[in-house]
Amino acid sequence: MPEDQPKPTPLLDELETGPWPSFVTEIKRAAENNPASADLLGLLERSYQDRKGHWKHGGIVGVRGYGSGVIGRYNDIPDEFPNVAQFHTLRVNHPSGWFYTSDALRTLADIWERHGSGLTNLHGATGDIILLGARTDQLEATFQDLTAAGFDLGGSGSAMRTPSCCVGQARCEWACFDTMKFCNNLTQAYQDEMHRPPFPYKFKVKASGCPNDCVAAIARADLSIIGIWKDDIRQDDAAVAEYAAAGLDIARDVCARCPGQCMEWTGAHLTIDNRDCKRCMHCINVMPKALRPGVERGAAILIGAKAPIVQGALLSSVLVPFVPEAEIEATVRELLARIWEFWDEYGKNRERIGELIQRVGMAAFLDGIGLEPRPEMVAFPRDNPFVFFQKEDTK
Amino acid sequence: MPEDQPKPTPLLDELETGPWPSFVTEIKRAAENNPASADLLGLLERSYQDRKGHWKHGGIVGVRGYGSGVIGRYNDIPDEFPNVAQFHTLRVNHPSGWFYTSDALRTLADIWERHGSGLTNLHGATGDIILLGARTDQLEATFQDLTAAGFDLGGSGSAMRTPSCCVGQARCEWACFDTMKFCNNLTQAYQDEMHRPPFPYKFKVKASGCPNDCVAAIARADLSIIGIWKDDIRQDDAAVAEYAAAGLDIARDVCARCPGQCMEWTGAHLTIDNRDCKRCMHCINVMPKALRPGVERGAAILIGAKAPIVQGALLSSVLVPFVPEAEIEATVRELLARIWEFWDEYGKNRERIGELIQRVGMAAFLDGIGLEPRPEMVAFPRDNPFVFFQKEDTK
Amino acid sequence: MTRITDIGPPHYEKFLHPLIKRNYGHWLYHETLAPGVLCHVAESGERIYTVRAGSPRLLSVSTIRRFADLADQYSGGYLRFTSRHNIEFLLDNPANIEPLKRALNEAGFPVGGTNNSISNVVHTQGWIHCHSAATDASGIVKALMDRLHPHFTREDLPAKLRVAVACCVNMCGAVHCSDIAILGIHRKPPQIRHDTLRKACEIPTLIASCPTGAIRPAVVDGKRTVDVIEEQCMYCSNCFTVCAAMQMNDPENDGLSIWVGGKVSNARSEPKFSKLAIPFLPNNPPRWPEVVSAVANIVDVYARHARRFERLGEWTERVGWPRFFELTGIPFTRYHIDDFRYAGLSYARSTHMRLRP
Amino acid sequence: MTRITDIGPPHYEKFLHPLIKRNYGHWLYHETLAPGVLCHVAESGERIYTVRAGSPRLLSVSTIRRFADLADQYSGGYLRFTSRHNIEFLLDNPANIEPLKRALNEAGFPVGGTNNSISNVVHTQGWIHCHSAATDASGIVKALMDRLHPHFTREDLPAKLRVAVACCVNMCGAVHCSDIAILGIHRKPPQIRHDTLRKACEIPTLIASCPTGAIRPAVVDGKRTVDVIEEQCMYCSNCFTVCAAMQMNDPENDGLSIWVGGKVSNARSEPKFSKLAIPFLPNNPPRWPEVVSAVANIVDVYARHARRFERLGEWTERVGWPRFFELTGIPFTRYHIDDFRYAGLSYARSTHMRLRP
Ligand code: SRM
Ligand code: SRM
Ligand code: SRM
Ligand code: SRM
Ligand code: SF4
Ligand code: SF4
Ligand code: SF4
Ligand code: SF4
Ligand code: SF4
Ligand code: SF4
Ligand code: SF4
Ligand code: SF4
Repeated sequence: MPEDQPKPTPLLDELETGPWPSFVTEIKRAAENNPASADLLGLLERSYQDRKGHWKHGGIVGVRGYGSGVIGRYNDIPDEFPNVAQFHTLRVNHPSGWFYTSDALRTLADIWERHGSGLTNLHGATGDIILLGARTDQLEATFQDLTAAGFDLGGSGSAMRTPSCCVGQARCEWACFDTMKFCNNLTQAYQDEMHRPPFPYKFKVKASGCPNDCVAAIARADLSIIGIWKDDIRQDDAAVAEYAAAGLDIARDVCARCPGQCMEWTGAHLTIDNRDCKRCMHCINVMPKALRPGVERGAAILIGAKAPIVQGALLSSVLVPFVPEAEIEATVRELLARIWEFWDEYGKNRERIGELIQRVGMAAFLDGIGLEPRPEMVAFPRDNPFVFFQKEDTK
Repeated sequence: MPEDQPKPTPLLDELETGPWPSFVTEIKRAAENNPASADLLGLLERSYQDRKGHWKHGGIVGVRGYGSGVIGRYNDIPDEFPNVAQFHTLRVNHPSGWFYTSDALRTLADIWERHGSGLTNLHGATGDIILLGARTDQLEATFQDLTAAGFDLGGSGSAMRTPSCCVGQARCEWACFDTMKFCNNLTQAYQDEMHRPPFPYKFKVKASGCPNDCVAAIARADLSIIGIWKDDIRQDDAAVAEYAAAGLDIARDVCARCPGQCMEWTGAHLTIDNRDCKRCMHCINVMPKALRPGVERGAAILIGAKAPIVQGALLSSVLVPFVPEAEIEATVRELLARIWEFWDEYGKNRERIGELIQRVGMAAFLDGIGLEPRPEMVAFPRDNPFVFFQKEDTK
Repeated sequence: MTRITDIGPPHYEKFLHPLIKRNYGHWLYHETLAPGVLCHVAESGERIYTVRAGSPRLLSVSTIRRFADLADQYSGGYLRFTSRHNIEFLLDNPANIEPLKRALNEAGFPVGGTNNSISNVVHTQGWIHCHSAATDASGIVKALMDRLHPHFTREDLPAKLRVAVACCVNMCGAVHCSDIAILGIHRKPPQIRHDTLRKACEIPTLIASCPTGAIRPAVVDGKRTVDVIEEQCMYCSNCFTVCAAMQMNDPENDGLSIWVGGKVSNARSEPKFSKLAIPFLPNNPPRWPEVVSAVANIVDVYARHARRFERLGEWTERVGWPRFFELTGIPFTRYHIDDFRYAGLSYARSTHMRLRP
Repeated sequence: MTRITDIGPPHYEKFLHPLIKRNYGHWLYHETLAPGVLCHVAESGERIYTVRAGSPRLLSVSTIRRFADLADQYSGGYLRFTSRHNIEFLLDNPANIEPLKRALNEAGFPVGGTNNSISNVVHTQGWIHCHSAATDASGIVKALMDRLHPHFTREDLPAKLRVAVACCVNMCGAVHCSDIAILGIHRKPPQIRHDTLRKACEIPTLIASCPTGAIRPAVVDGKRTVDVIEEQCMYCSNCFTVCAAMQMNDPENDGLSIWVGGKVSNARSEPKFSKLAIPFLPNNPPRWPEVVSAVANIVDVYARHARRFERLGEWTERVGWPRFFELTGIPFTRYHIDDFRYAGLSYARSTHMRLRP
């Protein structure tokens, strides 16, 4: 229950001014009829005073039968802020593409008002609906209300994490495959791996419909599926001329920026040597009415991105240069099985797949999962002369 | 003494055919009146048959008072090839820029005919005159004849190695400093360091007059001195027009290849935004009559190149972005003193300076030699978030 | 009632606008009608209008309901969130665009974030929820966007500019590949709570957790515990992740570092990591003025100097990092020189230099 | 007679052509009169002519005397050698150019090597003199240049093409930064001569010499010696450098690898290391036909496909390495993927791909 007189929060109040929408206002709104949110406000004000956090390690809390989906959290001055003594978050799997109806949102709001702080993140950095702060005894009830409403928890811990995808074919002309269908199917296929952590560490999958990579798959997914096309860029000369007429400096702003160095603008006509095109999207981005990806579409599969802890950040690197649209899902599932088997066998505890590949070497990894080496997998061939030759290749 | 009947060398004879000048012919010429060269031919034929070398580790041989300049060499079948049982090479310091008169060459030829195999390398990969193969008892005599003729030995072992330089101002319009004078002065200044190995490992200095780097200083010198200019490229518009008239595609072959992206050719006039020029030399290389380096000349000093053994090859990296021409020699000598002191204190046995810098970190190295960090030293600032803060910067 | 499990998320089709369903996979091109307002044209000729608004991401249920109401009123109840936490209303009727924009602005949610703007700031939990946070995240975002929001509501930058905040080096979010990233950092080795360590943590696991081998066994007051070799500690907090007795928080020494020039897209150049611009700024709530003005300065310099369609990192690569430091006035220090695994590759291994500042 | 020491090399000024001395530091520009023939014009208007010829580098004193005679006859006795071991005669009289060229050609020394040609092959000792050699150097160079010499005497390539040979991974010469490098390699761990090891080598030094920690102490026939963990050996030969009992030579398994795309100059692109093209070719004296045709094939493909002023490595970077492997027909194998310190940075970390072969 809220105290009669809310504690003053002068530092946070300062953050209610200014043009950008204020998270402090959000907390206050929730605090109007939620004691946990009120205490959160107080605790946060304390952090602002002390310039340090007041949360402790979370213990293992969760819902029955699941090993993930809940992040436990306790504060370190529970006597002063008893209503956030337990303040666990639930990660609720978002619908692919983050589409909602107003009703769906209201359903979520109602459930969360009943059981938790009334505060959410829409969305977490992995993509989940974050229900921000509940007491231990509310977790199971929240979960049951959620599943009854058709929602389920996402991943946490050493599990398959909630896959995410860009808006794709739902509202983007460039999507080279159906990212949302892919994402949803994958999510459904790996419910067990998401809810009962089976891996050495977390595993994330993200899908972007084209190389613009609007879900940052290459930077933050262990498996990054990125749409791409194989044939020629579709070109509408009349529309090109329109852009030129409208003042676009095609030579400077398009051709000169083409990393494939394969475009030429005569002042009247644009030619693309598609063989040298790197499928970077730039020319298409600048002239969406005039240029479109080709029709032979599919995706590239890349592996291994992660944040820096502790061996340095990694970007995903090419594993399969091109899979036709129709085969993406089957290929990914087949690959995942082999990758996880390899990881299970050779991965150390808390070792992401990208780190494992760095440790054992890409070639050994490819052997392990049964893929042939391809030059598209490297930015350049090795420059170090210390080659470990295999016994079968020598006499 | 040569045997009456020279042993047949069918494999090597094969290499006397064809248009390229033959080293086998050279050995045979020497062998005409030199038993060592005759045995070298036989031993080499044996290597060609066996597909392996027949040289053993060299022991410590040399001339009195010097710890370097001679590479000891023995063969592993001395009974069969007694005249190359000892076959040591002398490394003779070449004159800067590899300039000779015919007389100087004859003097060297005479000395070497007297004392050695009559075979040479003009020149070794470090730049020395290589006198290829002498018996131990001839080393001192050769040395004395050489010094009497004004020549001296170069470096070997854990010593300052024979510095080398490009032809520079002797015959190149682009030389931004006097590489030959610099090289000669440096060589004279460090005779002791060259002849009596004082270091943890070898140390090489090479000087190129401009960024074309015609002695490959950046790839194979521990200290690489590379000429560069600070002000604007000198431009002769009439000569530019001549090149254009002669058919040079200035837009495609010059401007589009400019890494500074700072050139524009209107079809009639060339403009260079010199502020963005990376001093790469390309435009000057292509139009030597029209473009020349500026007049504010000097050199960049780079550090640390080496071959791959055993931690991987290194290219030199920027230590001092620009030293005016007049200060190059003094700056280099001052730097060398500090670098060698640091290396002496922290370097491990057989650790090149570049490896040491990698091991302790560039920042620690700069502290050690008393240089301020500058952004020109890095291709890009760090991307890893694990910064070791120094005590004095924290509370 | 049987307990329902493993049903996964609701199928997205249930939430798609009928116009989207009809034209799914058949979009032709798009146009920007105004900052924050996109129009996607389908092969059928149908058009869907998107109105995008900034969100604090941390939303109360009452604000969620407000969004739901707005959707009912203007977009047939259809809306979505973006990968950068903006909210998007999906309209089939262009007449609703202006009223919706007005309503959003009145409710305090600025419309914008499209094309060459600063979109929403990807950020993390900070002091709101995470035990690991070296700083807050939401507060920094609020203070920063109060200053930068004109770049959200106008498309006035050379290219997209993606800003991100992470409250510790775990870097939840794509902070390591952002045009500008603000990162919470520690600068002191852990303070060890010897009293609780024995009970709370396994010493061998703890020792193994340190990537630099800075932790070693020790005996304090006759009890087995650990100590930390200070010079070897890079403040990564990994020991704290496995053992709560390794306290990292330190109000004086915790703070922020600023990283620039990263990107994710493959457009033009390859994806890039962000590089260090400012090694340390103090943790100064509630408005982190040092951080805000440092970032605003970088944005200004970039806006003034970069060419069209040139992301921040593409600009710095073209003009060179020395120019970046010169133009922003940020001092270049020893901390900018990498000393990690790949350090050698970050040294300048050519004479490609712009020598006139 | 007192013993003379530490006098250093003769001063170069003694060897400079008077015309060069007069115009030292005052050159204006240069022109190419023909392949191998340069004309440098001084500010004074004076001209020095250079005639460059290929040399086998390994020279007998009689050939040296021959060069001296040619110099006396045509260039006032002035000549020099280049950093790639060519010989250059320095003429003040253009009338001597043709006679000198004829004389050189008659003597078997081809004139050329300038501009966009293949200049002389930088190489090392090989079986001529080095204990460390996995192959010969001079023989490969001779066989190769017999095939490639038209590219020496004509300037018919898109840009300079620098070829180098090193007979072992010590890589004497700038082999690691060559357009095409031929490298002698071992492919088997050292064979240990246990009988001589004890006498000849210090075991701790030997163990410490191995960069991968593959060498460990062992006892054979009751004597202290070492053994090698085969899987950990990368055949670097460093152990052999410190201990002759670690024999690396193996006629069946020693051989050549081919590396491409390196460069030294800062022209256009930054200096680059050479990258692996062919992991292994057999050691096949006297003419190494596999090596010669592999290199000739790469040169042909490069000559046909690169743009003007595009070095081999610049071309592969523009068109992509997959195209290189496709056009040359060289198979891409597991060995092409790096597994050393910086391996991760060589993986393709973008979707920039040319998908149609
Ligand atoms: C909630 C969330 C941040 C947010 O505010 O959105 C989050 C919060 C935490 N992350 Fe994260 N991570 C979140 C997305 C990410 C991302 C981004 C992504 O998934 O796209 C990353 C970078 C990508 C990656 O996985 O590498 C990320 C990289 C990490 C790491 C570093 C992992 C690594 O291998 O480098 C850790 C540390 C760890 O695992 O021990 C971590 C750990 C944590 C923990 C569990 C703290 C801890 O040390 O145990 C945080 C719990 C905070 C709390 O109290 O709620 N979090 N974390 C995001 C998950 C929400 C969701 O489910 O939608
Ligand atoms: C003679 C010469 C090759 C040639 O045919 O021209 C040569 C020959 C040898 N080099 Fe070298 N190096 C020669 C220039 C180089 C260069 C090129 C340069 O100096 O520009 C390099 C690459 C640059 C560098 O220094 O990194 C070079 C890198 C090595 C290395 C690897 C060093 C490293 O740190 O990576 C070794 C191995 C060692 O030092 O143990 C080595 C070792 C050797 C030894 C001494 C063999 C050994 O293991 O002890 C060779 C003696 C051969 C012999 O029997 O004569 N040599 N060596 C060159 C010296 C001639 C001269 O003085 O002019
Ligand atoms: C809605 C969203 C996808 C989603 O499923 O949620 C989206 C949607 C579009 N993106 Fe994106 N992108 C979205 C996140 C991203 C991200 C991810 C991120 O920022 O974390 C990236 C990678 C950013 C990076 O490189 O760091 C991204 C890189 C792009 C690019 C490449 C920009 C570049 O030049 O580097 C384009 C092309 C363009 O804008 O010209 C693009 C283009 C587009 C287009 C024009 C595609 C289309 O035809 O519909 C969409 C509207 C663009 C706009 O906002 O101006 N989108 N886009 C995301 C909106 C985020 C937001 O609220 O601001
Ligand atoms: C004579 C020599 C210097 C010396 O002191 O010995 C020299 C002399 C000249 N070089 Fe060089 N370079 C010489 C070795 C080099 C090297 C070193 C090497 O090959 O080991 C390089 C670096 C090669 C590399 O990048 O791998 C070198 C890279 C250049 C370049 C840049 C080429 C490029 O586009 O990358 C130029 C400019 C040009 O040719 O357009 C150049 C230009 C020149 C010019 C035109 C300079 C001038 O104005 O006089 C000279 C005649 C060029 C020619 O041969 O076509 N020189 N030049 C060397 C002749 C070697 C030989 O016999 O072939
Ligand atoms: S990643 Fe490509 S397909 Fe997906 S939303 Fe972005 S631009 Fe469209
Ligand atoms: S997609 Fe990129 S690489 Fe391809 S033509 Fe367009 S700009 Fe060039
Ligand atoms: S390095 Fe420069 S100055 Fe020296 S010879 Fe080559 S082009 Fe001329
Ligand atoms: S020297 Fe190089 S960078 Fe400078 S203008 Fe010429 S081509 Fe451009
Ligand atoms: S970045 Fe660090 S502090 Fe912030 S939410 Fe992630 S783990 Fe917690
Ligand atoms: S903070 Fe990181 S480096 Fe420091 S002791 Fe802990 S684990 Fe080791
Ligand atoms: S490359 Fe190796 S084998 Fe050849 S000379 Fe140098 S050290 Fe000897
Ligand atoms: S060859 Fe190299 S890796 Fe192999 S045992 Fe010897 S030192 Fe070690």
